[in-house]
Amino acid sequence: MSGQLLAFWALSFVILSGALYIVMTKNIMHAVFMHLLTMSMIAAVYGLLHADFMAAMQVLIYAGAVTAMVVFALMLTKSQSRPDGAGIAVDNQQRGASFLTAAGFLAVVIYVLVPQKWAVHEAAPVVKSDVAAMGAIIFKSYILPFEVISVILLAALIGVIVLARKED
Amino acid sequence: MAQYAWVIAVMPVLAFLIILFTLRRIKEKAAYVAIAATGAGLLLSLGVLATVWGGRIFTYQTTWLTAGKLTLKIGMYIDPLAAVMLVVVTTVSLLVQIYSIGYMKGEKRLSWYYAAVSLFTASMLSLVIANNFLQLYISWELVGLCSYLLIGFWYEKKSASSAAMKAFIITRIGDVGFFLGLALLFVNTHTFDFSAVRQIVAAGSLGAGTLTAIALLFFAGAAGKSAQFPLHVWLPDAMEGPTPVSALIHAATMVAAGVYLVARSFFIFEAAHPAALQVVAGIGAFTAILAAVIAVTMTDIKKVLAYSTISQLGFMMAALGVGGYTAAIFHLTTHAFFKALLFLGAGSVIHGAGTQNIYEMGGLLKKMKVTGWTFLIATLSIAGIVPLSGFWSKDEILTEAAKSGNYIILGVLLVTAFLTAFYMFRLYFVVFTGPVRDEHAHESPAVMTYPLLILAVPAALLGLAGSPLLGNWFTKFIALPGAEHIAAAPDYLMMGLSTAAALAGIGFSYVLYGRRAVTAWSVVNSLSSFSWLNTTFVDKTIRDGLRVTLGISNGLARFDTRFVDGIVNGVGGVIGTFSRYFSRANSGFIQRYAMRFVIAFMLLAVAVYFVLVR
Amino acid sequence: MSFPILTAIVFFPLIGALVTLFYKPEQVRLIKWTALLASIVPLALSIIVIVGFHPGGGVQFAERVLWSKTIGASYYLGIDGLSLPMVFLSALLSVIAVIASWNISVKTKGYFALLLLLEVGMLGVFVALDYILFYIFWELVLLPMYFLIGIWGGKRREYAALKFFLYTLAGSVIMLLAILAVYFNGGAKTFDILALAAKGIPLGLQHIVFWGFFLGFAVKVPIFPFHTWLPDAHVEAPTAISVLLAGVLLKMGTYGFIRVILTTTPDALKEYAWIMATLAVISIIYGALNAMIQKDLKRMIAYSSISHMGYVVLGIASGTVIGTNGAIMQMFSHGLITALLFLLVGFIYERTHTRNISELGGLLNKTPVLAGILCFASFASLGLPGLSGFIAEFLVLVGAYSSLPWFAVIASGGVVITAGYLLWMLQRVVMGALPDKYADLLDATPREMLALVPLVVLVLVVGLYPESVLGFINHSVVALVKVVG
Amino acid sequence: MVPLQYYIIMSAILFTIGIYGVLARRNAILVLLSVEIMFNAVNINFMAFSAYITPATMVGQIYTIFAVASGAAEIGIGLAIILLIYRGRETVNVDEVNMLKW
Repeated sequence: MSGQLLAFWALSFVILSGALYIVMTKNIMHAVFMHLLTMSMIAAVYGLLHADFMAAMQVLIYAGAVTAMVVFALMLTKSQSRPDGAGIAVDNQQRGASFLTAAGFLAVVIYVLVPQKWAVHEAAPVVKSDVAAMGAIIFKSYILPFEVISVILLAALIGVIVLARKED
Repeated sequence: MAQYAWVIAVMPVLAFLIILFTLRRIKEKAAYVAIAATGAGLLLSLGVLATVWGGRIFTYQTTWLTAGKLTLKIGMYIDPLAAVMLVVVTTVSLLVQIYSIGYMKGEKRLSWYYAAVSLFTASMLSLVIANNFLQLYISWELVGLCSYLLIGFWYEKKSASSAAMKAFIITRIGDVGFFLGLALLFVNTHTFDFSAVRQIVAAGSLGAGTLTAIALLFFAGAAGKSAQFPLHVWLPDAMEGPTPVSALIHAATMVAAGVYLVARSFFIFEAAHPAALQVVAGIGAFTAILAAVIAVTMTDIKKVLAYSTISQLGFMMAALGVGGYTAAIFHLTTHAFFKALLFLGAGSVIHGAGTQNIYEMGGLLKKMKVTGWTFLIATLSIAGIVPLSGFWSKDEILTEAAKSGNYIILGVLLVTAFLTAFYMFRLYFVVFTGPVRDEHAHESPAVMTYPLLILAVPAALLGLAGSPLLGNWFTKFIALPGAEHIAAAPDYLMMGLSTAAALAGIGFSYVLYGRRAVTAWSVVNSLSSFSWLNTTFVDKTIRDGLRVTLGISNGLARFDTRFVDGIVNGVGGVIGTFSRYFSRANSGFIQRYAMRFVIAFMLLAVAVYFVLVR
Repeated sequence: MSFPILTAIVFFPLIGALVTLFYKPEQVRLIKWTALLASIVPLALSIIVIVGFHPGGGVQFAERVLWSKTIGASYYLGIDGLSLPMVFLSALLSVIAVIASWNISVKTKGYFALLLLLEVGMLGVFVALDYILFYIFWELVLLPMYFLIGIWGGKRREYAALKFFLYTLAGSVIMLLAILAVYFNGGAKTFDILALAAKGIPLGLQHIVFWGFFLGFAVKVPIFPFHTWLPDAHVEAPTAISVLLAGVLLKMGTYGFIRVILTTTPDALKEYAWIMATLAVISIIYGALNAMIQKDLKRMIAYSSISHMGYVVLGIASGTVIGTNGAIMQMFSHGLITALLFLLVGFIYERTHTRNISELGGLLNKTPVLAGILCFASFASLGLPGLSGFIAEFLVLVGAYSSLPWFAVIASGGVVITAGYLLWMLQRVVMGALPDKYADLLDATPREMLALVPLVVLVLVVGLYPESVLGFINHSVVALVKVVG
Repeated sequence: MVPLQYYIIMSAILFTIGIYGVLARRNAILVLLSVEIMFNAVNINFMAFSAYITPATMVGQIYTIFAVASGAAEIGIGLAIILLIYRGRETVNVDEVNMLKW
């Protein structure tokens, strides 16, 4: 039992239980904070995979930006579920069916994916991630997708402004 | 002269058109237009008759239509038969039109009346000069139309419009037979032309079975038009029309068209199986006696004459059936005149007395001299008293029947002759003799009585032309080309028998109605049970048939909307139900869509995995 | 290439329709006059075509522009003795429909634009000689018809319009399948109707595509048991649309029978003639019996149309030259007569606001001209000699008699029933006493006479001198009929 | 040394939890959060593959960058739409909004 494995188990436990809490809790605020936690733990998993840059990105974007946005959204809308979690249902009527569906999905995925023989590289997973090399790859091989994604982000930005703007 | 015979038929057409297009303005003057056209036609007809005097035959034709190998022509075939018919039709038509000036005076649709009569005259003339069966059929239908229009002249009356409809539809039932006969003829000979058909039939290339079928189908048409049993029921109802129309169409001309058709196609009947002619003779004789019996029981003056007409037409058919072609035509001619005279006389009586029920009349001879005496002449003529027209033609028929050896027919015809004399004189005695019942009765104006006087001449004397004592001139003139004519010696036995029958009828009638020695009703009542065949059976059958037809169409209409359309709507409904059911899936709740998406993805993944990867 | 007169005939109404779109909806008079002009021009041009037509000359005035070489489709118009009367009839009835629609006051602009669009489709069907073009025009007819019934119709207009649309669409889809089957399996990769007919297609294929075409056309004719859309559509459609529906649209089906089935699948036709004839005879008798009992005048005439179109199908099924001539004559003549009847019913309805036979009566007293023409039309319809209906039925029955004698015998029984229901209708509608509420009816106006008189004259002319139409038809029929001869 | 399968299974479970959340939560914001969880499950997968299979070319990492970028755009737009709906309907409950009907 290496330290890596131990770390993996621990992180997995936190991530999965955090995700479960998000989809189970009746208090939305709690869910959002648990989301923050979960996202941070995922960033730790990235670190475990030697992708330090991505881990940083994960913390910045998901744990930071997205969570902040969601909190703002929560503030702007009035949720029917009260802070104490009592009262109006937070789940819809197809909860049981959803559970079955999700379980079925999991079974299918595991049944299909687990027996696969993956062509694991000899060097894995010890190669240190190199931000400089990554930048070179993005701006050489993937320059067009990169530009496209920036346009998409710009479009989303404008779209959000247009959508969320109060009509005069 | 004969090549202009078509002008005779065209002139009434012109009169018809002139009147039709000036319908509102022309009013009474319409009569003069129509009379002028028919009068000119009469003169021309006489000219045509003179032209064919020597037995010559003229034919003219022009193409009417072409369809594939079928070329139809219209044209004229002027032989003595056609020439005689031309004269008969124009004469009667002219006199009827003159007469109508008085009879129809004050009628608000007078101009329309003359238009229709003109159209009828034109169609009837076209019928008699036709050189082919198709043209004959076309004219045949057109006279039927005019008959419909004129019976329904007083269309405000339901009985009139119903009678018109009945006449048209019942004759049309016969016409379907005629039409099928035409089709059968055409399919076998590829022509409608009289002469061409005659040659083909003479060549013997057609089987007797085919010819018999054609002949019987033609006879079906003739039976419809000439009111032979069981298609006779329309004619008494047709008396709903104005009386002059009854005289022209339903006594003298149109109803004779059936006889004319059988006469025209007589060569087909002769070439066919003998059964064909036997059917003609049998139905003719049966119609003759049936109608005569019914005539005895009638109390409406026009109905008596109507049944008398049916009976006389049966006489003619019977004559044709026993091979008496010339006798039938002869009787047709004489009958046209004396029956027209009877009808016009009856019209005059109705005009003067204001009723049609004979028992509301009486002693009218004193009030209506001209009408009474001319009516007497016609009555004697139809009863068959020497030397009036009816005697000679009826005698001719009886002689032919005797010659054919068909003694049943002969017997029936003799009884009919007796009955004819009986019911005609019954009519005469009741109407014109005895006590005066209506003081207001008056003689008709001159415009009505002069036609009576003129018609009385041929009604009395025309028969002499065919008298065997005077050499059977008419018979020779009219005889079929090629058929060698046996110069008939006067058959005094037959003359004696027919005169005896007539005198017996008159005497019996005198006892019952002239002297009123016996209560008439008992006799009549006993006879009226005979007419069950007519009123109860045939008419009822037709009414039942009609009801059944209506029932069927009612059922079919229901079948159509419920079943046939039901299937159509059902298919639509089933599809609609399905789509409504499936459209409920589109609830609009996005999470349901998402779940379906996930499930579908799973299934797809499993399927792909098993099919492709494994 | 000379002046493309057929294209001009077909597409001139389209120009008219487009022009009306530029008017304001209030410019009603301008819209009407434009529509009238746009429909008169094709009529005038079709008369020019008739004058220039050589009866023995086969397909004439042909215009052919290659459309797609790879699939073998072309813009191919042409006219022969079969289509000539139909083109004339469509053009004439369109003009009359415009005149009869003069009183349309609701959404006038859309109405006349759709009417003209409908005319494009009708004319196009009769001159198209390429299957794709034929199909396009065939479908083009449906759409304006759907809206014309569905918007300007009577009470149950939506139901009727939808039924009409779906029913005939189902038919034409089947026809499309047949067209594609002929195209892919006929041996020649072409959509040319005439070329495919001339080349002939394999016997096995004939037996299959026959049914495709048959069903497609039978719905349109309509033959029993595919007829139930017709009474509903007629009852709901406005007068002028009924005129076009009965006068022209039904003929598209029988036109297809002759143009396609008779020439392309003659052997299959010969084999299945008895089925066609059976359905035709059933249509004749069944339609007539149904007409007898109807209470609504329009419904009665609709059923009588089913009955009369049965004669057309019988004539075609006979496979004889005479029968086919008769069938085309009947198409033409029935187009005139039914148009006349529907116009009259429409005019009477405008006055009395009822089409219920039992509520009418005695019209001869007050409106002698209208009632007189109704009598005339009824007599023409029941096949009175001297009027156009007779000669058509006569030729059909003689033709049928020579190849299918018993069918002809039964069919001729329909003549009596036809006489029965028409005369009965006349007795109840024009004869008898006039109900008091109609005491102030007015007789035909000049505008109405303008619509009626041309039809009356044509019925008479064709009836008295059938050669005037048959002269054009006959040569083409001889060329078309390959079956029995 | 963590086997690749562990990562795959872990991300699969995480993804499944996300699915459950998307299907079962009423609140639109929670649904969005669940979508985020699914996104991250995918990203973990990418990262793991990148580290184990293509460590040199870093294809998986680059995919993750793009996925994060589009995920950010998505959540922005999603929240904007939720705000819009909330303004119109006074609710953010998904099962009370059924405008996506035929």
